[in-house]
Amino acid sequence: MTSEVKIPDPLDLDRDEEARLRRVAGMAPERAPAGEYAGFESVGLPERPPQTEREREVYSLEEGEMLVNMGPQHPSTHGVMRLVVKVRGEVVTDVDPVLGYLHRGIEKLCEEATYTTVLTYVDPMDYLSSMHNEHAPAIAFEKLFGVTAPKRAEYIRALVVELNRVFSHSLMMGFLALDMGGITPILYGFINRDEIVDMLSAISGQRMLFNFFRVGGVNFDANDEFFSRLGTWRGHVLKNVEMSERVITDNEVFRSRTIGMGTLSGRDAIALGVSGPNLRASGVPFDIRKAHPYSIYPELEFEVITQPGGDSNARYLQRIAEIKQSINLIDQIVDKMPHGAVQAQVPGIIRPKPGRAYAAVESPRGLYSVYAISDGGPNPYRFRMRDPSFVSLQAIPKLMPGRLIADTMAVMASFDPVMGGVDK
Amino acid sequence: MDFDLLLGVLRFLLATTLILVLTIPTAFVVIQMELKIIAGSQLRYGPNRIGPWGMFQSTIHGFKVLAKEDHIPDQADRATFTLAPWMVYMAAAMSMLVIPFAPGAIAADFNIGIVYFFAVLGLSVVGLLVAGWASYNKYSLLGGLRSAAQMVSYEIPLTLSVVGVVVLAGTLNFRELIEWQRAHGWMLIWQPVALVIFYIASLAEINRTPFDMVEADSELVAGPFTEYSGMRFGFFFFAEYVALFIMSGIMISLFFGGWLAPWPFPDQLDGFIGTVYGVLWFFIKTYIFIAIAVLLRATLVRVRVDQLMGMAWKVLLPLAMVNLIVTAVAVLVFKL
Amino acid sequence: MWTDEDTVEVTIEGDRNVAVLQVLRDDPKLNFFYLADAAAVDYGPTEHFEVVYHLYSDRHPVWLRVRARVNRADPHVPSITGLWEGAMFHEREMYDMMGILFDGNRDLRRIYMSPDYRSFPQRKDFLLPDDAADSSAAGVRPLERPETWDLSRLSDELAPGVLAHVEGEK
Amino acid sequence: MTIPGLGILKGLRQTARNYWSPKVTNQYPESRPTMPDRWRGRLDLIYDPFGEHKCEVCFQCAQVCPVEAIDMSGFDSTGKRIRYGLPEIYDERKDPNAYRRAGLPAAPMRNAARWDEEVDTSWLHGVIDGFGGRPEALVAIFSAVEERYGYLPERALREVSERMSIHWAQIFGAAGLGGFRLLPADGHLVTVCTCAACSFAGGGALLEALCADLGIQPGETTADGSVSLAVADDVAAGALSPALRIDTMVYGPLSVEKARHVVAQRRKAPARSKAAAGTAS
Repeated sequence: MTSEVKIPDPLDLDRDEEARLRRVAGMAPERAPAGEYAGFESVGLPERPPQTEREREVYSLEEGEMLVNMGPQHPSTHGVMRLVVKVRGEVVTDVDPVLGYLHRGIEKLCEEATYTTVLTYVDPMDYLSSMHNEHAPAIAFEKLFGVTAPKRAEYIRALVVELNRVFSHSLMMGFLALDMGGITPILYGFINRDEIVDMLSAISGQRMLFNFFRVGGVNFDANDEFFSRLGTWRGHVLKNVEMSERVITDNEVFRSRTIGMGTLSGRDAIALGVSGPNLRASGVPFDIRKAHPYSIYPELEFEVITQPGGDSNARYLQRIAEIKQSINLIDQIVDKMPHGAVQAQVPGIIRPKPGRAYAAVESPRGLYSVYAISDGGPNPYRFRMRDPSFVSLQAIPKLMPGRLIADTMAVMASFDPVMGGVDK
Repeated sequence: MDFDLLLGVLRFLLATTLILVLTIPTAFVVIQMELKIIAGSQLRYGPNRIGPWGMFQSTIHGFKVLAKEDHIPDQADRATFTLAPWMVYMAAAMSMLVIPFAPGAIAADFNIGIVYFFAVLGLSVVGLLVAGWASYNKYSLLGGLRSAAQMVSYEIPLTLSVVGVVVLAGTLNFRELIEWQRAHGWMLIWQPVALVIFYIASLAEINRTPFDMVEADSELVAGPFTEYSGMRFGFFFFAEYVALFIMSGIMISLFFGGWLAPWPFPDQLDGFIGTVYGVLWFFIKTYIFIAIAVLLRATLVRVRVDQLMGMAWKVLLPLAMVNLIVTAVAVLVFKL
Repeated sequence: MWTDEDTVEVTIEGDRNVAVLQVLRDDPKLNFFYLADAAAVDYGPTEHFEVVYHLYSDRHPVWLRVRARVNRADPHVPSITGLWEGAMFHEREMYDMMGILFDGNRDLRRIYMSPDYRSFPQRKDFLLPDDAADSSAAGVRPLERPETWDLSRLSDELAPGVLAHVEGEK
Repeated sequence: MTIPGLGILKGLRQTARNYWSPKVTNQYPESRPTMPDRWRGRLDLIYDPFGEHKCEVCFQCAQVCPVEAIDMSGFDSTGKRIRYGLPEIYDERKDPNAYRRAGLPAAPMRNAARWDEEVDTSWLHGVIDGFGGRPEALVAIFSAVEERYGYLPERALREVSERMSIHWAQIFGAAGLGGFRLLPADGHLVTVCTCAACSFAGGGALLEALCADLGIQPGETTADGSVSLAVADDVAAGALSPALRIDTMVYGPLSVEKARHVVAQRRKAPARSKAAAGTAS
């Protein structure tokens, strides 16, 4: 019979521990604090709410099982992610992701910020694809305010967004190998990323949180320093990607550790809300740039790439294919970029008419969408962000039971969650 | 009073102290090589600030580890906790006694050198187990058990592949083995399969990269060494690199003709020059294999535990058996 | 029913949301198979809540927005984890942020805030202890003042229906 | 597990070739990265040709900063101090001493030392030179002054700091901590400690008990002049909270009855009057 295991509350532990130490040391028991802290004891701590079914299912242990905390400060590189893993020997029987360690309440903050400031708040959300974070709110606010960005601004937006996708995917390849012990691909990934980030800082002034989009256009025009860096980068980027591919793609040890690992069927992926490269790796051709075209994507020719496998290896190959696709898109964008203004005429503080707008964008991790409601004032009434890695994390508890502990890292890395976006 | 016995003991003591003193610089050199080669393969420079081209980086590592405070967790079993690193390091150091550096320069020329070598190598397994148990930490116990399982299951294919070599060469003494190779050409030509098995099993034996499940960061923090710090951890740290040096040394003595120079150069010179010549070639070949092992660490991804075990029992062991049978039959039929 | 250039909007009552979404998903003509987003909106301390679902279909080039009204007194809404498993985290976040209870959800607990947090941060009338700074007791470190610990005591009508649920007496 | 074939070798060939290909890192101190000219990462406040900041404290940047990272304070054209930030940090220091120095009305000092007491500086210089002006002799100098005047007058301390060129605050600190009398109290000086530790441990109750017992408030002297009460933030009693200091003796930790007993007992002993020679018992 499963015995109900009460998890001791850490705060009680400290208090009993201190009382025990005082008794052992023969000191007087803890004095009631006088002065302004007097009431501290009387309020007491609110007790934990009753356990839900799923919680009882995860936290009740049969014999031979133990709970392992892949804790918040975890050696893998996904930020502050905590997985409570129920383990029997080496095999994982259940996983319960615990979130909230990086929660900054960005949605609540945005409700007190003006529309322009909201675009700075969303940058650190998914810090590996800041351009995408800014793209969705920019489109939503333009819908609300009824302004359209000039053609050249749309092209520059698409250009920097695709550049951001390239470096985010090349980092993902590095993280996947790093979590399984390979230490070289992560550095090749960072070589590629640093070149692109230098280029983006040439155009936007910042290296990571770009703050480059404005409602109705873009902050700066693309200067020639940006294009010269783009040219040199475009020259050797394919060679760089092939170099890092050659190290691990056909590597038998890597293949044996990723093929058949965390296989997610197309139907489950849709039910779980997984999106982006993770969904397309399961064979579902769903890409927002094609399914619901925004910005200038209708004018670019590209096909939606899918992989049959649905396992970690397929997700890895999907990222490589998307890097090459994005490089091709960048070529098309640079060829067709018109001349003209970069910022539409927009007042300092915009006060859109009351209304609702929904804008979805294809971020490197999936469908990143914004639902903004305006009540006519300078601040958005409600600013809701749907982060793709937040939703695709639900696949982990479905895929992990039956696997080994070592594989949790491999499957987690193949989903490439970024905790900044998950915890918002 | 039996004089030459006394002389033999004295020679043995002298040899062991010399070897012990020699292991520290080899560890430094191997660590430095690892730092530099992995850096090079990752398109970066690696340490270049301490000493010319960063040569003293690993030496400073050594002294830094010496300076660190080595703390013993209070519930740990003090005696075995302090004993474990000594055991692992002695295993590595003692097995160096038998390595045939050059014709004249073998520390202890046992006629059962190979058996002695594998016996002593087993000691480090015990050391790791004791370390894992003594540090009173759930994860290091798990790490200790996992490393013991890995090393035991890889020792069998390791020894079996060497048995093939011994059957062919007809001797257990390293010097005679190398004499045999001088006469009949390197063992590599006669026993290629045994070489492959030996190399894979030796990598697993010293927990090098494709098989370094022992301190796989994603699960067990640092395996049995989690609770160790200061010079105790230093011992484990050096033991791993000295073991890498020894494994390469033994491999080239078994398969690549210890101190014999390759084809264009004269095989062996005699007298003092011959010893220096032999040692030179020994070190060149050893460091080539150490470089390959380090390159493997830079490239490969870690193998999972069950794949690790599966490969040992399902692939290497049968292969070694077959190789042994084939060699035995060949020896019988052709009367080599 | 309301539309603009790329979104069609439908407003329905809270308790009919499972039925409506079931039809939208399974009807081959409509085929809204992908739940893009499920969000909660609070229209003011005296107004109602709203749970907004965004759906995508490959047959129709528009986003479908289904707005389900939820009254503030007892914010109960049937859970749609039956239709899409992916809605679990969305519903947990709505419960955590707005205090909307989803009946039938197997795992309705807080996702961002600490498990024993007593109030719901994204409500329009959420009083953060620090906001008490402009009250008379400004300056004294609010978080250490014990009476601010239990936020429900600050304004009892903050979330009557929900806190009852939290304290376990349904 | 498949037999390691081509893939691993291809990987090895690639990493080996990388070993000899040109490296990527730039050696930071020697070769600095070239930042694009639109680089916003450098915060440098510009100076005008007269060496003044160009910033006129208009708070534009502080208001616009989304994460409220900028605080500042300065003077507007009418010379009034203006600030964008916490009053404690950016407002004029409303320190009573600062106000007293500026001649503005300020709250009276809790235990005001007598300012105008004339001090025979020539005798003082003789004493200081007698000790060779070495800082270690500070305590001896203080006890000499205390013997002569019964307490350490402010002017004497200023003279000492002037003569020995030690900063005034350090002199005042040494005097306070050394257990010397800083105010002209005749009879025994009872100082109750009100530091955080003591007040936490019940110092407040102790003070009230003594005030009730002696019938005086801190800073006054009893009718018969045998005991005067004072309050200090630090009686150099360390962890003996709640602590009490009578002349130079420190007592702690004290409950209320013990404190009453000690004060009553010390009261009987002869007080160190102004002219009494000899160090404290």
